[in-house]
Amino acid sequence: MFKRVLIANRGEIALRVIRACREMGIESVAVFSEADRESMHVRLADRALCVGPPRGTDSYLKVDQIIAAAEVADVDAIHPGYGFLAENAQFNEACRSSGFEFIGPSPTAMEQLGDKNTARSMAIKQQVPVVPGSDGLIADFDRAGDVAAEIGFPVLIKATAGGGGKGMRVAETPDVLKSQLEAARNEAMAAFGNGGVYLEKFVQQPRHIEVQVIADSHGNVCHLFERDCSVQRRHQKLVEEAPSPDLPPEARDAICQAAVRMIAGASYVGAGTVEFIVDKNYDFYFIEVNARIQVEHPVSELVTGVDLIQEQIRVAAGEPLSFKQGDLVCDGVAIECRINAEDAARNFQPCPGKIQSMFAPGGLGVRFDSHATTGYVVPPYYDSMIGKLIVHRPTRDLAIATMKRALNELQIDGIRTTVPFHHWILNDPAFLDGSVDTKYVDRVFSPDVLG
Amino acid sequence: MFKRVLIANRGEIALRVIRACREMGIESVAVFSEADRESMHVRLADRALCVGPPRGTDSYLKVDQIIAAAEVADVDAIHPGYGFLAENAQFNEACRSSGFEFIGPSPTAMEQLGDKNTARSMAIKQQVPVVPGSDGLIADFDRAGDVAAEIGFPVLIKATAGGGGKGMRVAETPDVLKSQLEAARNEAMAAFGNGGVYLEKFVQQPRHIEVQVIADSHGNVCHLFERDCSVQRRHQKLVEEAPSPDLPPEARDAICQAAVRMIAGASYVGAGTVEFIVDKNYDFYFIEVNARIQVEHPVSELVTGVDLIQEQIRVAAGEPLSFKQGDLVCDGVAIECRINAEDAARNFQPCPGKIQSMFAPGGLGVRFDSHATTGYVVPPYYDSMIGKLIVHRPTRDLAIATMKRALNELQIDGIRTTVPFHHWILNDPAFLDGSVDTKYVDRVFSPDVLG
Amino acid sequence: MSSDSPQGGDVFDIDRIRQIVELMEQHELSEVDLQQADDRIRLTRGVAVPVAPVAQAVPVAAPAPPPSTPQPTAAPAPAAEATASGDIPGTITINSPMVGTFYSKPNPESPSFVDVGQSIHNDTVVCIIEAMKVFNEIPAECSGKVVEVLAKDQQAVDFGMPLFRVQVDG
Amino acid sequence: MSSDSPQGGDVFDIDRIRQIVELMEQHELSEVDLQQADDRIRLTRGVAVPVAPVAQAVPVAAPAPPPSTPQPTAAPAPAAEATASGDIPGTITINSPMVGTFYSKPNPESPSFVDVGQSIHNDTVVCIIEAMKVFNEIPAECSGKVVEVLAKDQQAVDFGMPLFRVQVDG
Repeated sequence: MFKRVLIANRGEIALRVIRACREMGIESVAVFSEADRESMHVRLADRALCVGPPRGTDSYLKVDQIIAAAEVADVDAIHPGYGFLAENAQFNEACRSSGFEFIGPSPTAMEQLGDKNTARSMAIKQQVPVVPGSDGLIADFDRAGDVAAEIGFPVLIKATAGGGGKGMRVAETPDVLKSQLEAARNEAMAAFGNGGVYLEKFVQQPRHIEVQVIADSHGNVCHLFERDCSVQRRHQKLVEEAPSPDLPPEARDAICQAAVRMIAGASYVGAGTVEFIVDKNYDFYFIEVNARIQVEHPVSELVTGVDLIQEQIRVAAGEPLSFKQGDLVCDGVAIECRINAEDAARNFQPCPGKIQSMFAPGGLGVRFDSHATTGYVVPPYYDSMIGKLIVHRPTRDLAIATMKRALNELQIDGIRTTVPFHHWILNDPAFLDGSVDTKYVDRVFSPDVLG
Repeated sequence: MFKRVLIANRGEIALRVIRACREMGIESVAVFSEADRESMHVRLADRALCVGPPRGTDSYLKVDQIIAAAEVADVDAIHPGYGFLAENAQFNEACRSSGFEFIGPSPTAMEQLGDKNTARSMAIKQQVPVVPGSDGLIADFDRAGDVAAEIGFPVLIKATAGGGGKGMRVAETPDVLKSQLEAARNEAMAAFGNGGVYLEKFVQQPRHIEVQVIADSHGNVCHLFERDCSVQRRHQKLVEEAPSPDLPPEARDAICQAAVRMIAGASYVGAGTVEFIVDKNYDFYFIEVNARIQVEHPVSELVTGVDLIQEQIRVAAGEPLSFKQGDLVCDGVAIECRINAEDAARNFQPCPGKIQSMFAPGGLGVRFDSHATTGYVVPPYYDSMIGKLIVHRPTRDLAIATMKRALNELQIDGIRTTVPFHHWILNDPAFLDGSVDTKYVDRVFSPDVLG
Repeated sequence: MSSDSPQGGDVFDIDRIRQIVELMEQHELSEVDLQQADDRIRLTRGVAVPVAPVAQAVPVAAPAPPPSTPQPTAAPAPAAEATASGDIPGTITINSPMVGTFYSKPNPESPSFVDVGQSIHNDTVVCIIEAMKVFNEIPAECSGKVVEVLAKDQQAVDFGMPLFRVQVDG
Repeated sequence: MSSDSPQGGDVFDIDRIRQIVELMEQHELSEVDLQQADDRIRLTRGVAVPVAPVAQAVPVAAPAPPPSTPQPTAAPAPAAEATASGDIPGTITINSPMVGTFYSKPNPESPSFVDVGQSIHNDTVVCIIEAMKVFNEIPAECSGKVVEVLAKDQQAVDFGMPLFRVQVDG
């Protein structure tokens, strides 16, 4: 097992990895930018090294500085967390070639799954249903017209290098196909320096359901059941839960098995998430694989009792998973609310600043993962998430009641947060009866609905 | 169900009851002394009323003021928490005669079980093993000599009205029996105004094992398995866990069944704890019944998933328990460490004062029940507990690793706490192999063992 | 001293600071924070007193007024003992000695026990507080003139709540 | 003293600060915070500096240190750009522009790049920092006289860590 691990990240996920390391008896080494000098991950790590000025591009994204820190701290492995360099195959490669284990899949697996087209072909190869569409990129407009006609309008135009909704366009009818195609191409070129786009069937009112998987180097591939992340605003997840409130057992089995096939076919070692969209008939379509640990991993941890970060470290060290698929049951219901320093009433604009006072919720069934505390200053340089409030109770009704109570108890003075949004969604009829789709918030939410 | 409940307590237990009320949609009314004006239970309750000056005898123990508060707030019921008036049958009676449901057993049950002698006879009647000894009080010394000779030395002399070790004496040999008897009598008279004492067999190196029970008014009596509270210093519990690390399944079944018989025989409605001492042969002897919720109830909640406070409220409102005995399994291991504002290095002397800064631990398997936060001032007037750190993991090894991690993460600056003691005990070989008895800490602990 | 400056003089004037500090020691103030326009003098001393920290840590949610204004609520008020109240100089408040319901008059028909402007003495009954069916007559326990009635008839009151503001004699 | 200046004189007037500090010690003040227009003097005593965990969580400790208590660790140090350091007036520190291993000499046999007392200029190489097998020569980027070497040979250094203290020219 590793003796010392460097965490190439910040905030709550850095804290999360430090916790796993400490429980495993592994020394943790934090890196930080000058903006995070006083941050909790710096205080709680066994050692911390400053890797640059506040801006992410000058610190947490500086591969040479991270590797240099790993060298001077003499670590065995590097955990990338999520975001920053987590899915950067070059960084992954750089770690390994510098003699550090990268806690995640191989650069090859990461690259293949990172490219939507390659991933799609792999899915088809594994009999994992994909959204009908153009197999491969759309070179010219005529081809686009044929494919669109074949799979039927409305069609979705997606950038091959895209993500988070960028370079994505819907063509409702043939006459707007060309203009939307151009728009998507330009957006993709600007955002990713790659104008390659493809077409696919536009699934209306889809649910976002993803399956947590983890594989070791001994041929074990296990799933930890699904997460429903349909509560999204402009493609940004805000609430995640496990299990999905609206998925028949057969559908769940099928989707989890498909996820396992997908990973098993990718010679993949580590934790990952296979994302699907699910339509009203519970037909599901593969979207992409996230080759990293995700923000919402705790809901899967709570319903299974598995510590995913510890398992990540274990399999990266060449050890087998500490459990078998048959050991896992999905126990109770877990819900996570992302607490972001954003003003829900003002278009979710970020609200960095100093937390004048804070009280963290406690009690039965409540887990609060956060690096924030009284006096903490939320820096303006990074994403605005300051904590994750997660509950786990025997039933969904109890979980929702506990989450409302905990949101009420969480007191953060000095900055605005997404708590008011969560109070709204947790009382929304569609959420309560589990019928929210990924466009629901964009359709229904407006500042007026906030108390 | 009740519309509004008054909580006749303070600190973390007041917060705990407020949490249960909020999740059940019941309004909570807090009472507070002037010393607790800024306390979290005052902030989080739906309403709060000041009932007097700081000293407990002038506020939280003032029956007329508590009842008056219940009247002006127009509540349906009163939850006493633990300590203060929780086991005061007169208060219990006063609540009911003033038209408020008392969330706890009837005054009669409370009185009978509160008197050690009566409780002992009830136990014998229910075939619950008791420590061999004098049936009834010891009137004169000759009787004492006979009984002692019969049950064999060493014998324990206990005050019938006693508790917490007061009025308790061990006579190792016949020659010290008389002097110890006098000493116990005088101590009991001084402490409780009742010099009545009795004799019993002195069980050496006993474990303290207690069973959580709860009964409704529909004839259901359930147990939530046992708690092992053998880690005590001068009869004060410091660490509690469930299940006991050292109890064979048959012994556990027998002890839980005995507890259920004890409660079933007492026409008891509400939550309670039946305390036993267990010797090396796993023979167990009934000690007493605590007719209230206890500090350590969370460990039983975590291994069963049952919210004990909500069930207390439910049965007090005349509803049946929300579960049946058959629904309960003891899942995983839960451990609680009491975080007291005490200096373990200085004979555990209380350290009231201002918490300059505090960080509450989070992460998988961690529950922190506390009313304290940065800036909170621990008042000198009440007991010194400022929080309960509780962990729940699939195995005892994982639970211990998580607890050590969480203790390290819990940062309280400005006052001294029992955290250093917990770091010691969690690394102690006897604790690790589960062989700690109730005298272990008193025998082994000294300030030098602290890092 | 400040005649030369409209800003209230040089805030860095050591003599004045010394005087303030001595005042702080004498009266065991934990903090002094004076500002006028752009000028400001803020001094804190020793460890904060129990009331202040919580208010500092929880500026928004704290029900108590800011530290600078003394809070009658936080003033120890055993029984109906009148307590000093700084926001109106020369006045004190009569605080409730118990939780209960405040009655300003012996019965709905009759006039109030006391009205604004009325002179009261130690044993003047100022109101009744009903608790547990018992009607407790509350004596003034101070003497002076009632300048304000702070509680409404039949309002629920708790321990230490100000009921009357009194202009003390002399 | 401040009659000549409407701003209350030179905020950095040592004599005056000494007088205030004497007052603080004498009277156990934990903090003094004076400001006038743009001028401000803020002194805290007893409480830990932002390096200690305590201060990090308490509201007082913003990431940027208060002007009166400078701490080189928190000083923004982009690249090898020298930054002002107040605890020794007239000196600045040369901070590490990267994470790596500090070498005071080109190779074990040869003498140090710079020694105490030596004059340096913008392009004087003061040390090598090795990162990822690359040996980076670090230029002084300031000119003056080296008064202290703050890092040990072959010591691990991180971004912004002070390496040399320099008495600046002029």
